[in-house]
Amino acid sequence: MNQEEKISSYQLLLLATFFTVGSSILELPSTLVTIAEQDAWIAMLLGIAISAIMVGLYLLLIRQYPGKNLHQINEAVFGRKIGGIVSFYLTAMTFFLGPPTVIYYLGRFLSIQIMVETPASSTHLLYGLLAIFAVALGIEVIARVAEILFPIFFILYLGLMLLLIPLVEFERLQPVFEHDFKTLLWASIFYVQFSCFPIIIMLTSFQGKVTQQKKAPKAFFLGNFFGGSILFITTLISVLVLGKLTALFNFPSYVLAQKINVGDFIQRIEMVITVMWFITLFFKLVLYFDSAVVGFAEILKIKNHRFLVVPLGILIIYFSLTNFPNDVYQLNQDKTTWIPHSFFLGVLYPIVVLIIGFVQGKLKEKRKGIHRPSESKGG
Amino acid sequence: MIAAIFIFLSGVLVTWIEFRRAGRQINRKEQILFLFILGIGIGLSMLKAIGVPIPNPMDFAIAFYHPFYDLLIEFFGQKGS
Amino acid sequence: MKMKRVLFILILTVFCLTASSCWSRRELNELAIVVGFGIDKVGDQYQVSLQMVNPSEVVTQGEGTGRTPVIVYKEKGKTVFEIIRRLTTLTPRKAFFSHMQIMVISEEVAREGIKKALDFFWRDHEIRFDFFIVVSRKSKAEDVLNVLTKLERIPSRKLFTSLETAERYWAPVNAATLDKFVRTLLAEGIAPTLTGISIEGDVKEGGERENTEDVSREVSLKYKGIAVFKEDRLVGWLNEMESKGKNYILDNVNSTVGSVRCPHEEKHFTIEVIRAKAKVIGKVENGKPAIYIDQVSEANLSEIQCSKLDLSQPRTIKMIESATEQRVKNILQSTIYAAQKKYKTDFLGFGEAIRQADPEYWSKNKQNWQQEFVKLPVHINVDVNVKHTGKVSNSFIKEMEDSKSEKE
Amino acid sequence: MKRTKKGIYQKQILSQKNDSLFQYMPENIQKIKEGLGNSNDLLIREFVVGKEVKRLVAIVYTKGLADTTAIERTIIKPLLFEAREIEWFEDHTEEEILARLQQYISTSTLQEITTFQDLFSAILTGQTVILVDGITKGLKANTEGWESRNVDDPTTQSVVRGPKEAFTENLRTNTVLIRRKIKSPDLWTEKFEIGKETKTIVEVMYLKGIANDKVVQEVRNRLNKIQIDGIFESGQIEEFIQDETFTPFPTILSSERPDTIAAGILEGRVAIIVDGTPFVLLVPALFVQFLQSPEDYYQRSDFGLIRLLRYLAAMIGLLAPSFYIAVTTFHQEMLPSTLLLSIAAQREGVPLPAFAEALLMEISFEFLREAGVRMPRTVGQAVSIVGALVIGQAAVEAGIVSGVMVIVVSITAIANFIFPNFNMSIAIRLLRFVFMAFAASFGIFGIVVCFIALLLHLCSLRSFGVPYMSPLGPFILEDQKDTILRYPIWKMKERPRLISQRNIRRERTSMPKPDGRG
Repeated sequence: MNQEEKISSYQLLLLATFFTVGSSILELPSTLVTIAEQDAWIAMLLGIAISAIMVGLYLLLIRQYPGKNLHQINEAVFGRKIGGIVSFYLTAMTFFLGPPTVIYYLGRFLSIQIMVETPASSTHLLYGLLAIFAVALGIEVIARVAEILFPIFFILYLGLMLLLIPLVEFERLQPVFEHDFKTLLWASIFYVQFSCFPIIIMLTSFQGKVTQQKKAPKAFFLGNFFGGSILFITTLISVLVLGKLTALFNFPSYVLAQKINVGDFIQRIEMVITVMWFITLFFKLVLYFDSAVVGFAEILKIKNHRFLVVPLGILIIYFSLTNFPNDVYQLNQDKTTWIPHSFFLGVLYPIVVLIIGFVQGKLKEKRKGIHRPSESKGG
Repeated sequence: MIAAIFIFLSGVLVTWIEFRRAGRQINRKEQILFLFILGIGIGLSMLKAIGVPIPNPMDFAIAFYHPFYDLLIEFFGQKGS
Repeated sequence: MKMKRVLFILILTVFCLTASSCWSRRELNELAIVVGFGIDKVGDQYQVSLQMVNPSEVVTQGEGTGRTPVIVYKEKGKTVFEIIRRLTTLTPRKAFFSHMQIMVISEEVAREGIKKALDFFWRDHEIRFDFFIVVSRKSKAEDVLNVLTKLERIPSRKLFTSLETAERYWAPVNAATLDKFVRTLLAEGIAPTLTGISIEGDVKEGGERENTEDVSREVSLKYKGIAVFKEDRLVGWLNEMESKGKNYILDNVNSTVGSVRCPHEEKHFTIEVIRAKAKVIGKVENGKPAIYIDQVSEANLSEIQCSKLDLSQPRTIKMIESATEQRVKNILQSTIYAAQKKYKTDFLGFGEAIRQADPEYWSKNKQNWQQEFVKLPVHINVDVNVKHTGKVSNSFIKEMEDSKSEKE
Repeated sequence: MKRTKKGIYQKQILSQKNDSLFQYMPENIQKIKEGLGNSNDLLIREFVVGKEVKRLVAIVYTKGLADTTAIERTIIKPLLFEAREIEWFEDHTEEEILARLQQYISTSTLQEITTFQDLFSAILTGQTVILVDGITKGLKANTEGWESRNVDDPTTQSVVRGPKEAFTENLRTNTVLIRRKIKSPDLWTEKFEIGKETKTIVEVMYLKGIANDKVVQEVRNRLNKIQIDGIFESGQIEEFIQDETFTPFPTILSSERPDTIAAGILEGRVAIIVDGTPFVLLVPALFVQFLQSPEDYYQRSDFGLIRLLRYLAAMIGLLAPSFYIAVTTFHQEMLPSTLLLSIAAQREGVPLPAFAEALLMEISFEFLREAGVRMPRTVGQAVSIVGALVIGQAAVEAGIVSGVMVIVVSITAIANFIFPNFNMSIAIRLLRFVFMAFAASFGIFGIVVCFIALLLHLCSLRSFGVPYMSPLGPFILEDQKDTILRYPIWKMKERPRLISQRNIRRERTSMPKPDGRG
């Protein structure tokens, strides 16, 4: 019944936006300001530029292998065995490091800021079950939910940012360019590692399912760019309003929302940003999860991938509860494992695939050119 | 202990529901895979609920990736941040 | 397709299991809403006093039961949070801090340094950053919280709103929220300031209920002066004039009123500042730092006692303007004197201005900024524009004097 | 035009009645009487007809179902008087005999029947059967005419401005009401007979060329699959043919307003009219349709903004109590200080936790509402007075619930009455309790999780192949003109995209300008 899942390019754009915004909308400004202080927004611009280049690279991948998902590309490039190993490494590692961390973020936020006494296991379980429910229904339904939630998200976001404008003080940006390029680049890595490199795994979810195949790359690119812009504005506003204090908070955007007070009427609305964050986090989790399910099904050669949803979902919930004994461990782990992993996944891997694919293509052309010039469809 | 029993029961429930739902559409390979992965998840959760210390796989991941991270740090010349 | 249904039921069952405990639930009538917070020093321990609201006394459709609208609890201990939790042995309900209005720090604690006491507020999730911090001058924070007020039933609420209004219409106060305070504490080249509060009248009588009933009873709370800090330690107090100058320089003035002596006579006129804009510009010329202060304000003439000024003449406005400018300049200079000579602390943010102008110079010299600051040349430029003269032009006082002189 | 579709099961059940008619009249009459168990309302009358050669002719009909005066005028009278002049001959074939007889009977339709099955179903639908001795064929004449209600005001979906007629229990009246609105030859109907015992007539109506053929075929298939002994209301049909059973949301629109149905048909939807109920079904139905009132199209288009109000009401009706619970038990910091104090003051002394308080109030309100609907109209008023007193004043004064809770419950209740369609308000009512439970255990987080789950569920629904949440998700820009807002009618140039995939243009002019104004 659900064999023919189709999503439109507009839906793809929204999914990419949500994936990019992800957990970052609440936490990213803090990390950026810690490293680049008042120049955080420049680091963010740099990050957007880097992610534009990287996503451009992924688009090359799409163009070279139209309609194929990540694992089918692997098979085409590396052959069946090595391709399988590469696919398995990428999928398993991303599955192990990605979705549990996303749930952990949620649990951490809830137990620090909102519901201190509630044990993590219950919130993790609830969110995990929601994700299982979503992935079981399939990417098509998720995309539709994205379409309905996006206007809500966007209106809330715009409203928050507009309400914060009276609190802006431009002196907080000075001195501009206090930090050197290397520091800014290092800061921008904290954006791209969450929002740009891992977005390559979305290729597993949507490749071959977009109705207008031609518009897909553009939508994918724009979605990432749009999400980046949202994060850029958030970072800029938190620097302008909170200044260096941003670095001291775990959740600066939450503090930003706390500061809003318009005529003693619109006040205490920090729940709005929480709700927005729940939404973006949900999509990030679900997209990771879905790509993992599709990926494992592809590797294990299973036709009906719905079958893997519940067991893998239970594993995600388990990992989210046990992977991180405490916050400091998690922060440390985030840097030491996720940054290299996202480098492998989002930089090294596509470049290698592109180069090998290019060489293979060249070789094939040569061979064909000599022996059978008529056959041009193969490969 | 009660938690472990509950986890086990929910595992059984999930299996029952899934198999009933899919009916004869499932082949053997899928069944085995399903039970295998579910077994890992449920088993680990039960052990955790009982209080058996389980090594954290994240430690291995950190050990695996640390050299690469050090490389990056060296490249950017950032310390401790 | 059935999958969805089953999963939905599964979620429901899970929630049923979890719902039975509802860990983080706190009913409204199980909360003690804290509105005021006071920190004192007793021996080498902190003493925390919490002012809690008695809701049914505050919101009364019928008649109250005659109890006081607020209750103050106090307790001693080593750290703030420890004290707060120990207070549960005293209070019937758990304290709830999200609606705190004011935090009073006693002068004694402030002189010793307040950063130790503040970390809890920075860390706890219930605390928001919209309450004001004040320093109680010459009295204990506990006593300040004990005073019952007349117009507003909740004293802390009174303190909050009156500080808010005072900041808007009367310059010499400094409404500092926690985040603002910590920001200045952290920033290089600027020192924090807080408003002072003092009790007028007999401290003992303030807490009695009669204080809210007797019209003539004179125990009340009043904002007085601004406390100047060096790092997190209080070093001294600014008087009204210096406070005003401080707010002028830091561009905190929304609207204020000042009286200026009339030219050629011992009478005064009052200027109401409508808009004020100040800019502190740092410059480093030939390796020497200097500060330029540009102060522009728009003002109305709101009261005039002078008899020799003819308001129908444009010349007179010029005179008034230059007299006012001189006055403002004096105010600013007195503040700068207080900063550089009296207390030797950079609460005016001159260091920040230099840093923004020349980060390189700043990073080289920030170690010995203290010495640099004291001898920093400050150039002041004041510009006052008088716009309106109220409903009338010449005062009836002048008309009277004129007609008198005509008769004579 | 009438094509009777009979299911296989019908044939099996009627096998013993499925024999062809006998030649000998008394045998026939015997069989009819046995078949109907000598029912009292069966009427059989015999005549002798013919000039030279006389033949026995019998008419059979059911009292009450058939229009007796019409039978007397069009069948009995001609047979008694004019038909005496018929000249029969012994060697006439059966066709000739019937042909001669037909010339005298003046009903509008007259069809031949050959089997007892035809005979019984004719009698039981109010037709009159004419049998002639000596031949194995009979005639049936349409003489249906039973008591029915007149076309009346709609009672469940009333409007201030707009047509004031509603469907009745009579199928024919209903099709007429629709045909009078759409006078197009493309308006086709198909007849189905559903119900082993009730033999309810169900007609499917659509605009050929505009309705999606796939949807029409799907409707046919699903109707044909129904095997049940009886159908009394379109709701039963609805339950058989809807896509998803276990959902609180209606995926088929039912309306008693001919204009709503006609407008739906014009958009390319398919109407299903069931005999015996004034509620006509319309498929495919989308979520947004349930928040649209026909009046939206009759009032000025800028008043289409009122639709926004309904979306707001849907949100309030769904979320208000849960939001109250979440805020007062988990997120007290969200309330402004003064508001918090006044709520706290009211809750002072209330013995129940907010969740129990809300549950108590909501449930007692639901009791009141249900009682108000079911009560005889004369007692209804007493209920509402008692309810207002109990729920409102007394509960607050007794200190069992807080005043704010009463306000929340009342707002929720009023918001729930705003829906133009009753089905949707039942769905919202049900889900409200789920939301309340989640809010009580997880606060705002629970509400958000529940809301996302609800959206997931809604987005996974389909109504006859059309995604339920379209045109919101999948988002269709062109259809937004008639979703949350209503554009001026001359701007809505196209039919809903997913409903009719052919013949999309409505072919309207652009903004009409009064003469002489350029």
